[in-house]
Amino acid sequence: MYNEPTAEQIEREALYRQVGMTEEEYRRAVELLGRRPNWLELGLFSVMWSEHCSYKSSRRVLKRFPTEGPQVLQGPGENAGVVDIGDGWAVAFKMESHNHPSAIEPYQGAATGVGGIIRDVFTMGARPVALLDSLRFGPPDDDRQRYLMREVVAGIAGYGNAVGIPTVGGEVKFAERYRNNPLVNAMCVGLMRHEDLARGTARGVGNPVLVVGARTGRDGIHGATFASAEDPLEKERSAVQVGDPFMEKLLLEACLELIATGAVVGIQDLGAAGLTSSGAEMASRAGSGLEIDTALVPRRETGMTPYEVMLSESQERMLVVMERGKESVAGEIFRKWGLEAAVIGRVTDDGMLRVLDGGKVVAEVPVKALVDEAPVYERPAREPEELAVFRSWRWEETPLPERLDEALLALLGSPDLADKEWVWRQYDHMVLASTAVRPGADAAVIWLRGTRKGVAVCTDGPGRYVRLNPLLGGMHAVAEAVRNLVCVGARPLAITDCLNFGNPEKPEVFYQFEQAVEGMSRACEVLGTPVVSGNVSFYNESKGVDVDPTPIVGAVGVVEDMERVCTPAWGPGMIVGLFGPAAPAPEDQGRWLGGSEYLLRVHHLLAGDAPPLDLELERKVQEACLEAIRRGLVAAAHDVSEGGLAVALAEMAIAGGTGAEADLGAVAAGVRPDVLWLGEAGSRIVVALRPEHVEAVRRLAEEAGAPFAVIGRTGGDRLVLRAGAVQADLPVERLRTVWKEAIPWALSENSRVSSSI
Amino acid sequence: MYTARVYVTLKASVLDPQGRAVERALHALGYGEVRGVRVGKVIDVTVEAPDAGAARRRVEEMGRRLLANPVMETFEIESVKPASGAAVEG
Amino acid sequence: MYTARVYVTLKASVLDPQGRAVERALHALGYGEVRGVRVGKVIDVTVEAPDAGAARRRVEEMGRRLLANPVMETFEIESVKPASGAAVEG
Amino acid sequence: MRFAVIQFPGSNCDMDTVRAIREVTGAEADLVWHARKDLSDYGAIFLPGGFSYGDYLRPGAIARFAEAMDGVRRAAEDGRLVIGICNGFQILLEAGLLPGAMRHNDHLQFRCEIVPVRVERADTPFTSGYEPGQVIRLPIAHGEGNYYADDGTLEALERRGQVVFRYAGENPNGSRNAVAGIVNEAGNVLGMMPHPERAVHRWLGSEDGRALFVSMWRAGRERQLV
Ligand SMILES: Nc1ncnc2c1ncn2[C@@H]1O[C@H](COP(=O)(O)OP(=O)(O)O)[C@@H](O)[C@H]1O
Ligand SMILES: [Mg+2]
Repeated sequence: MYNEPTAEQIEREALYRQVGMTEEEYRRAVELLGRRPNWLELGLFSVMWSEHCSYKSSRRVLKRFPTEGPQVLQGPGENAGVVDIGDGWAVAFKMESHNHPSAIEPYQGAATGVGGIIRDVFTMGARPVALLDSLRFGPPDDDRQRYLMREVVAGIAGYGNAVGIPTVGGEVKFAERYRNNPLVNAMCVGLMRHEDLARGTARGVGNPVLVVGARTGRDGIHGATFASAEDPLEKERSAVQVGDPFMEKLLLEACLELIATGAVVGIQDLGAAGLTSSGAEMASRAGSGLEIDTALVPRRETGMTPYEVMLSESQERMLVVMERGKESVAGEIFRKWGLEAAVIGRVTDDGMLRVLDGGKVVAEVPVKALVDEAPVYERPAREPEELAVFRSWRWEETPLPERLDEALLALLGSPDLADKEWVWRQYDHMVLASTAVRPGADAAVIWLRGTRKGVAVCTDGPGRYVRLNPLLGGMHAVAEAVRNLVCVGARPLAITDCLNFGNPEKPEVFYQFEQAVEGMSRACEVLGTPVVSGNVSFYNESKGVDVDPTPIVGAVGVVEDMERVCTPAWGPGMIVGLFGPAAPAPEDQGRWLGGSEYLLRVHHLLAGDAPPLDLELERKVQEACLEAIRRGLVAAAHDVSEGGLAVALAEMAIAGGTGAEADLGAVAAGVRPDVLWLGEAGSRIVVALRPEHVEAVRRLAEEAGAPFAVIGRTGGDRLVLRAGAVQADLPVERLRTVWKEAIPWALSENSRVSSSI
Repeated sequence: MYTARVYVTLKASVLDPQGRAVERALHALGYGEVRGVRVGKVIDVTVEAPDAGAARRRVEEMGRRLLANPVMETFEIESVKPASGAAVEG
Repeated sequence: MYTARVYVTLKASVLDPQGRAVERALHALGYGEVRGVRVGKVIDVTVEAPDAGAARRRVEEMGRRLLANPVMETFEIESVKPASGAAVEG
Repeated sequence: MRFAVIQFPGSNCDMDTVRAIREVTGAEADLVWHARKDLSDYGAIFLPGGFSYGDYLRPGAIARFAEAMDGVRRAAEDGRLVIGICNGFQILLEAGLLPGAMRHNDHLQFRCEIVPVRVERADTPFTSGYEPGQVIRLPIAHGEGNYYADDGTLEALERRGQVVFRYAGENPNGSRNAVAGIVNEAGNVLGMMPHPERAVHRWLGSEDGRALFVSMWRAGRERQLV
């Protein structure tokens, strides 16, 4: 009926290649099916066995993640992870990438990325309360990068603001290797009562299957287009999917209302590979089968084939399994919201994904074959040669700058460290009227209204460390994210992640991936934060160049008492303390310099090893600091990360509008001033304390086994750094100006304005 | 079926921030000869109607009621033509 | 001085949520005969140029480089006319 | 007095507003679906912020046809209190209940921050809890808050003292005369871009919005509004 190749033709002409399957994979499909697949069936296999859906390269490695803990209500395997925060409340969260679509059309790519992750969270029955975005671009020195950044930010804003979910956190970093492959990762966090937890399962033979929300068009259908019998718009086709945040908002409200009726058996968003993947996954989780008649799916375009309907990636749609006889409940709710809800099939018990076209069977494939029997690859791994080169760097040969003032200003003005207000003030970060700690601090805090509790969230991903040392870098990624939670006074609960890597078929890339996951896993174990959801994005490469290995960690914690929330803003008359090591042993100086922002910005060097990180020490520092905050002993806190101690102090001075004088004379023997102030190492948190609390904090640190030192006091309008002699002395106003103006300045060049005018 | 093409533009006396931004960008791209840019909307409305005249009258009314805000915009119907090709929903 | 009128419209296959919302609003207002709405941009660019042909060529180039986003939009130059009246600042 | 908060498809500050009313005044506040015509039970009606109908075409352009707007119009005529916040302000403009229109912010970006706002009139039912000339801190969050009215209209607004709120720091959007909020001639319909409902608790960065809810509650009692 449709102009599709026959099963024989597919085999003879190796047409499976056109949908991205290898010959071996095709043979496997034939064997599992017991016959040659027709074109539609081949389509089902090809999308379900794609890297995106099957995790065929990563699955084996991801098993390494610790995923359990008493707080975990739902670990990986569902649309989002869910953790308990006490009093019957739970948080659902997940992170996902939209890198490739954003490279093609940055506004819509980023917008639809946000849309997808929001659906993953409300599909669990949670009301989304926060969004975060983690972005990577090339240096903002060419028009294209500036254009990408402006558009990506506008796209996230355009979608999140309209749906009415505050975007409260995230990060933006720049490096050469992202020039042709920007990274756009979005995270969504939702709140719910335990009893509202919904899952993506298709249980109960005979239960109706509904598609709700937007109509289905020919969006995002992969590769070959034989299937189109009549596609009047073929020449005008665009690969770009357009997001409709208004539709999403209605869908969100309607779905939450529907879930609250208790008549929903299972629910899942339609994301990558659309009906195929959601249908197969829902059936797989329940061990059931599913029957879908594509003729019943509401369309946006005429003449669509079953193939196109099954593979369409049209946005803002959900698949819902209802209790039998309760279809009208859905109908009513969706009608009220001006949305369509169509029954398109039913749950069966024969383990088959059966596709019909007006009652006639057009495909029939065991769900197991699509999901459980997907290929799994053991990719070879090999240490990249560049690591030996990085390690061979001799730090002693790096000259010492005359004064640190210039170096400190250079760091504060570097795009990586500079103020990102330009980005987040385009995001509505206050809608829902619950944002207690707004963007700009170590983590954001969402107040759980009506209680004294809050939820803290942040993202982190030290790409440079991971490139220099994937194992250690992976550890840093987790440690830093979790440390950020502690700095605002939250008890860390769990993490989600998005693993952005290059081509996994290259042994060097796979090595980075494997090692980073190992490092992350170790940190999660020690710090007690299991991985409850996540996403892998491979093939971030172009012209043979892979992106820097970039695992992004999204961390979630709970604030028990909103009266005890901390930010980096200190006031005058306080004592400055430091948890964690104050200086390296003289023989370890190179470790504190390697991979530092200082080495890169001031000496233009990417070299050395990632900074040291002792996970046990990290745990003790975090415990001591959190306990001090919870007892109300800490007035301000900020973790020391890129840019070292000097940048951390400068940021606190800027945030608090108050200067400080710090002296490391006591620990400086034999250590270079640049290492002391600008060197990087894990496990360090700066705190500001009222003088009367210093002794209590000191005792507490001692009990916890965490190093603690008093290093200065706040006051005045200058930041003065000494180790005996003055090594930097700058007005806070100057620091602020440099830090504040760097990003607006970098983006202000009269270049392409957005095409979203 | 007819498709009416409607322009909605800001009144000349109203400052147009989008037009300004495009103008600045064009200058930056080296088009120094650009003297002014105004950005408006073009709305294609496809209607069932007995004839072009009837289609125009109806769309005219839609323009007055919804498509333009008379405080700052004006609208005009540029053309009314028989609708062509397959209709795709928004 | 010439003013070129440029239309920028979404490619037909690209979802136009705005057009769809306007269509539904028109239905709700009683215009049941509306079969489809697409919303695009109209950009009037006023340029200094020796003649209309030269103006068109320059604006054509601007369209390609800036005014339209080629991955999802198409543009066409509807007309090039001598600029009328005093140029109003964007 | 009972408060209504109208919920349009795409409203997203509706629940925030309901909560702020309840928490600050202790009064009853109902979320009212946009398709409800009769609003005679309510002494004060809020049109909340958000993106009604996606803000497609123009913010507020489609919402103004909602059936609830009949009830809003009637309330405005009756002398009951009507307030539009952000998107609600845009709807009041499109509906012609307040003069003027909104353009894109002059910098074309969405802008979310807490800004200083001067209370120009403390003798309205919405602002009696403030001091005249008081500068308060309120969150803004909008992409199209660039107020426009022609010269004559603007001059009349100023002359009659209808500008109730004005941006006191940098003009965040290019609004003519830095207008942040205006009332109608009768003084019972207010539109404002800043979000008082987001400034009702210390933990939210400002409590300066509370006085607005208190003022309305007081005015409702004094005027014996339903
Ligand atoms: N890096 C990861 N860490 C933990 N879990 C992961 C990771 N990547 C994927 N997962 C889990 O695998 C499942 C499938 O993920 P994904 O394909 O991204 O979901 P979706 O179908 O919503 O797109 C999810 O349950 C996710 O939580
Ligand atoms: Mg999902």
